[in-house]
Amino acid sequence: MASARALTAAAVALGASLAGGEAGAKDIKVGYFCPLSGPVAVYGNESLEAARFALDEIARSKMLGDATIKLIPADTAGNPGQAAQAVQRMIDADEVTAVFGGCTSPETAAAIEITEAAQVPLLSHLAQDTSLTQKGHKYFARISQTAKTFSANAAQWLLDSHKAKSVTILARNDNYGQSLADAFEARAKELGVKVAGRVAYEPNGREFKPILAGVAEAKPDFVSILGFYTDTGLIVKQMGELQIKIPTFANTSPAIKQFREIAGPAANGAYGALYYFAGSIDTERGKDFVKNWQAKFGRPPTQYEGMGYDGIYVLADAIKRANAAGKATPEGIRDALLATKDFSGATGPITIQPNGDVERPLPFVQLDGDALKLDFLMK
Amino acid sequence: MTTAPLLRLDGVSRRFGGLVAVRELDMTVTAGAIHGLIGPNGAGKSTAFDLVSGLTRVSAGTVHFDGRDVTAAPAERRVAAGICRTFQTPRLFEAMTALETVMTGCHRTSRCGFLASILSVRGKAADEAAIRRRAHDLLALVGLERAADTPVSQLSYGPRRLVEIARALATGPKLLLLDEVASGLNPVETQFVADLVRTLAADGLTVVLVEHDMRFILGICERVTVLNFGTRIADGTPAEIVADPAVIAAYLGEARPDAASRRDLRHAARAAAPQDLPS
Amino acid sequence: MSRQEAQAKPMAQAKPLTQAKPLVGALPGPRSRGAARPAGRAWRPTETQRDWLVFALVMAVAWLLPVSLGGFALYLGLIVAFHAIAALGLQLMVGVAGQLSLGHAAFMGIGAYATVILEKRFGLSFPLACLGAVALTTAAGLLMAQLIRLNGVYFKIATFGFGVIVHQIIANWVSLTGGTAGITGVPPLTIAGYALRTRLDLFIAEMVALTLVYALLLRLSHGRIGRAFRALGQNETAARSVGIPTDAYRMIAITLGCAAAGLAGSFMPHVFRFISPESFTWHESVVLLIMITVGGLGSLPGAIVGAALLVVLPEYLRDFAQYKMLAYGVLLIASMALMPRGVAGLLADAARRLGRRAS
Amino acid sequence: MSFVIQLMSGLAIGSIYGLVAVGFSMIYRAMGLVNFAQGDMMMVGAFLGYTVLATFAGAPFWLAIVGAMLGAAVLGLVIERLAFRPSVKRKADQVYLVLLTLGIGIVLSNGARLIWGANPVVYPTPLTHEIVVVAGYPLPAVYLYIAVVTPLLLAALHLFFTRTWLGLALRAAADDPETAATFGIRAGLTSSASFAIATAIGALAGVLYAPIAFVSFDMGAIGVKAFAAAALGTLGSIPGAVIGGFIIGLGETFGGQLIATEYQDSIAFAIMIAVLILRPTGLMGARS
Repeated sequence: MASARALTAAAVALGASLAGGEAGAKDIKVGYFCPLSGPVAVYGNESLEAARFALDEIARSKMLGDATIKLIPADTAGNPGQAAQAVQRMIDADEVTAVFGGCTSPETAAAIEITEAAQVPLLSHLAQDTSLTQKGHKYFARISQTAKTFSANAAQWLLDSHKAKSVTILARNDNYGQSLADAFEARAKELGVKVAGRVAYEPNGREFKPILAGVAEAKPDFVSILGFYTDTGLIVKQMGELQIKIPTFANTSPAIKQFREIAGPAANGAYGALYYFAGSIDTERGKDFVKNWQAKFGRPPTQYEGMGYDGIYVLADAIKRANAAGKATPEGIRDALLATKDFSGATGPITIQPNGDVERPLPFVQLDGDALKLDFLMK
Repeated sequence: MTTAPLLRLDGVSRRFGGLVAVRELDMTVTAGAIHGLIGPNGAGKSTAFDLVSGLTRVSAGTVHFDGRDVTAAPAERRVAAGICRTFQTPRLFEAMTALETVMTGCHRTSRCGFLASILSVRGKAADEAAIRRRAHDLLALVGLERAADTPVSQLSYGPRRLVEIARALATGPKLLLLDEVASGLNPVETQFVADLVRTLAADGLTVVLVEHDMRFILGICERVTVLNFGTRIADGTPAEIVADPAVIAAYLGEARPDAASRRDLRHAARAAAPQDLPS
Repeated sequence: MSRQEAQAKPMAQAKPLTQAKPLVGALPGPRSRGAARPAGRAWRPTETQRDWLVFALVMAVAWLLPVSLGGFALYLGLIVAFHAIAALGLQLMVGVAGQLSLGHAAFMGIGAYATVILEKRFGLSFPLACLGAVALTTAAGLLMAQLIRLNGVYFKIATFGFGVIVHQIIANWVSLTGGTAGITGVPPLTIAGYALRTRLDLFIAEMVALTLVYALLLRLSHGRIGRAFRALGQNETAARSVGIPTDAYRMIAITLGCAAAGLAGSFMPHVFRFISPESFTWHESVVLLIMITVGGLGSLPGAIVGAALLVVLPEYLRDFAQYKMLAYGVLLIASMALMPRGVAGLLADAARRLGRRAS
Repeated sequence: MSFVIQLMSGLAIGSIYGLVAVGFSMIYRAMGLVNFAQGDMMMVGAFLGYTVLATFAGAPFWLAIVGAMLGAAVLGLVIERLAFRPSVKRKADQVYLVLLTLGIGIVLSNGARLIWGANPVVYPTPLTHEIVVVAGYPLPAVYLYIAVVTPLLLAALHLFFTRTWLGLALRAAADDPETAATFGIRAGLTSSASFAIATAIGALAGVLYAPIAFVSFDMGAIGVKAFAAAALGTLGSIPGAVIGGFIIGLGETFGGQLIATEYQDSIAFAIMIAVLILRPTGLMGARS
């Protein structure tokens, strides 16, 4: 008897909570999914912080009039299955108008399967796998460059700025590293840069010297390390220990403090390319963002924070334009999103193409002591 | 009474690493007899039981049971042949009731296989009922019918030993190996066990007892084998044993037990069989 | 037969002994009082009947609750259902037969990938693909079961290694599995030409499988075979000493557990429409273990309750996502330290108390 | 050159696996327990060492070692008392205890993430980026510490287990708890002591490892391979743990280069499984 009553109570509670809380009439609900727990939680938590920072600004500036964006966060733990569950819930129970997030490509791929079916726009700020926009999805857009664009530009830069004739690729053995490496290798070959070797290393690897011994023997003009700052940092450190003096392209890592700490003195001179480099954006918008962020947090924003911040703004801008067109529906927002052109973001001008991919500048930087200096800005 | 040997060990040895737990043991157990196996701490008595029951493989020598060579047979095959044992510290299934524990002993004698267990309804029920009846009878035999539904984890030491004996009997053995069956029992319980063993033997079951309690052994056994440091030092009737100088020396020596050797031996045994951890 | 007859005699003769000196004087606990079974007491279900009663109750809730709530609850039902199938298999293997596996998610992975590849590459319909996937997982389970010749502790470590190896093969065999990018656009589950497009259709298919697996394992857990599994799980040496061929039973438990994981894996890509190696990591194996532990080690309905709890719980912990894994760890420790029989044990105790008050 | 680097590299990483494996083996020997939290105990130790170095600027490295070991020992006592004791008292069996250690590992790694953050930290000591050249091969300078401390640790453990009352008591209790109890060795004492010592050894490994790479809440993952090393060299055998560490370290390094680096983890476990199939109780186990 009691158990039956408890069961009914539980069912009612479940139903009530799934129906979602009270929402003001002018609330526009946007779901946010990213890893907030687990090994890659740092991306999700940093982006979330920045998204909330942006939302505060938007509310103060009355950018959307009386309406406010209500962000509904959910954790994916970096697991595609949990991402699917999280996004399905936003759509079914919270009835969000749009979904934002996706820090890793597999979790974004899982989310796309759901947002496409539900016809809800999904904007990712970090997912890079090229194939995400190659399947004819109608409701997906991103403000991060594809692995293909990013890597192909990197290969181009290698040839143009540094006249490299040969390169060795070391890539983290996961979706992130491998999709970057595929594009990099393909483009380098097209350009006639010799790929002296390509090695996939374990994401948890700690001892890279045997791999580096091979690099030292091949004597390429450049080493391209495509991975997270933890592993690129260790690789650069161990290159220093082995006295390998080949210039390195360390992906996005040089911007990250931890990379410099891990690699130590060997980090000096390492090159990188960034989604966002605070020093490369000389617009008022970009400077304001860095200044306001400094004021609140006492440190410059990281690239994930820059991307999270801009992602919300791009979405808010699309919602504003959809509102103006009298179509504040998921479909209307989708249309507006895909029509984003020369949006002046804190991280630079953003244009979204019809297939959902982004067009934006790519700054290449070099570490000079503890400071980053701009090496080349690829428009 | 028949004198045909039911169990015969010829030159059986067991080494754990560098330690020899049992050395070239010869031993013959007559069918229907109550046979004692005694010796000081670390003499290799329990190891000898492990070798006979097949829980440990012999390093050298042969074991014959009921006219067949069972040296290479695994434990479950030896149970099928009719050897069953209890342990120095009762090893029960702690989450089961006493009745269920005894029912596990009927595993070999019942026939309900995997397919039948899934598909057959009536056959399985009949099988279960038969097993249950038999287990009840055996519990009654050891005086525990009232404890049938008690979880064995709630039983005290004496009843736990008796449940283990009932479980062993459920396998339908010809040879029952009882490891220190009287240790930890009060005098009433000890007397009960002694009576039980005599009754079982009178009915044709052969019993081998490993025991510490000399009085218990000498009062119940027809023949006794004495081990010390893995080697047989005497074999004979209780009267012969108590008069044997080697036995007396071994037992006087026990006043200063060589604890280190025992510990080392058990340690080596554990390394060889880590699944037998205290849990 | 003849041996049983031979045994009957000594028993009959020995009986008088027991009347002479009953050893068990005052036994503690309610069980023994119940065992006295005074005349006129109401019908009490046997252990087996109770298990089937619970089966009916759990299955009724599992079928009806998601369907009646519909919407997202039904979607959660889809996720719970395949996890429950995997957890049931793991429960038999770990909770009942005591064969701890630390790589169970890998077997779900084999099932999931095999199903999708058979469907997409070879155009098989779901029943055939599922059959193939389960066969492959069973074979993989059988392969892992060969490791039982390692001693207990070593076997556990080896299962972990097995999981790592399977995960790496899935992630690195790019031409077959699509590598780390995973497989997108999984077609809807199709049975006999009928595509299960709606959630309800898929839920029914999964629940049929879950109900069958539960019933099958429940049948198997009763009687001689189930007793042998439990004996093995509680004390392997003692199980050997009563003539249970423990090696064979260990292998069967492991293989059955892995086969169930394969079946669960078969449904997973149809629920998510996407699979990637990230879903089959060591972390997921731990989550499966937490499911059966929180539900109650050794309890089949506990495995289902545990699966439901661990799928639904994050929905309530959304604001505390940062602390989720910490909460899982605490939950695992608490279940071990405070309620070793899990939620199933708590419910059983509650039901017993209730029953006693009612009678 | 390449061969020498592979060899040195394999030995270097192998020595780390071996150090963590010693903790595994020690707790197995003393309690018959497979402690899945050992890798995370190492992680906590590494963070404690970091806290020491970050709090007392310019503190010598040995102070980090001592501080981390003491802190970890206390943590081990707390874990034992809160999480472990109740289950041992209940005579829970192996499966429960192993799952319990899994839970402890999860709590430690996620607790550490909340305390020290999700981003990795690097020891603020010059040692982190110092290099020594051994036989023409440059090694992180901390390997000098490892080369000194590891033999000391092994000798100390050997003496502890063979010469001290507590060590003998631990062994006796693991071998035969009932007999040990009759000699007045309390089970609670032995399990507290085992946990404290094993956690301290884990912390030592963590502090020695930290300057080679970095410290992060998920670095306990390295414990998994250490675990393979301990199994390979027979659980409970302390020299076996070190030898197992070298075998796994060398095996995955050479195997990775020969076969494919992306299968490096698989190679480590395949080696372990292969050895265990040939020698079911590990290399140092008794022949059966």
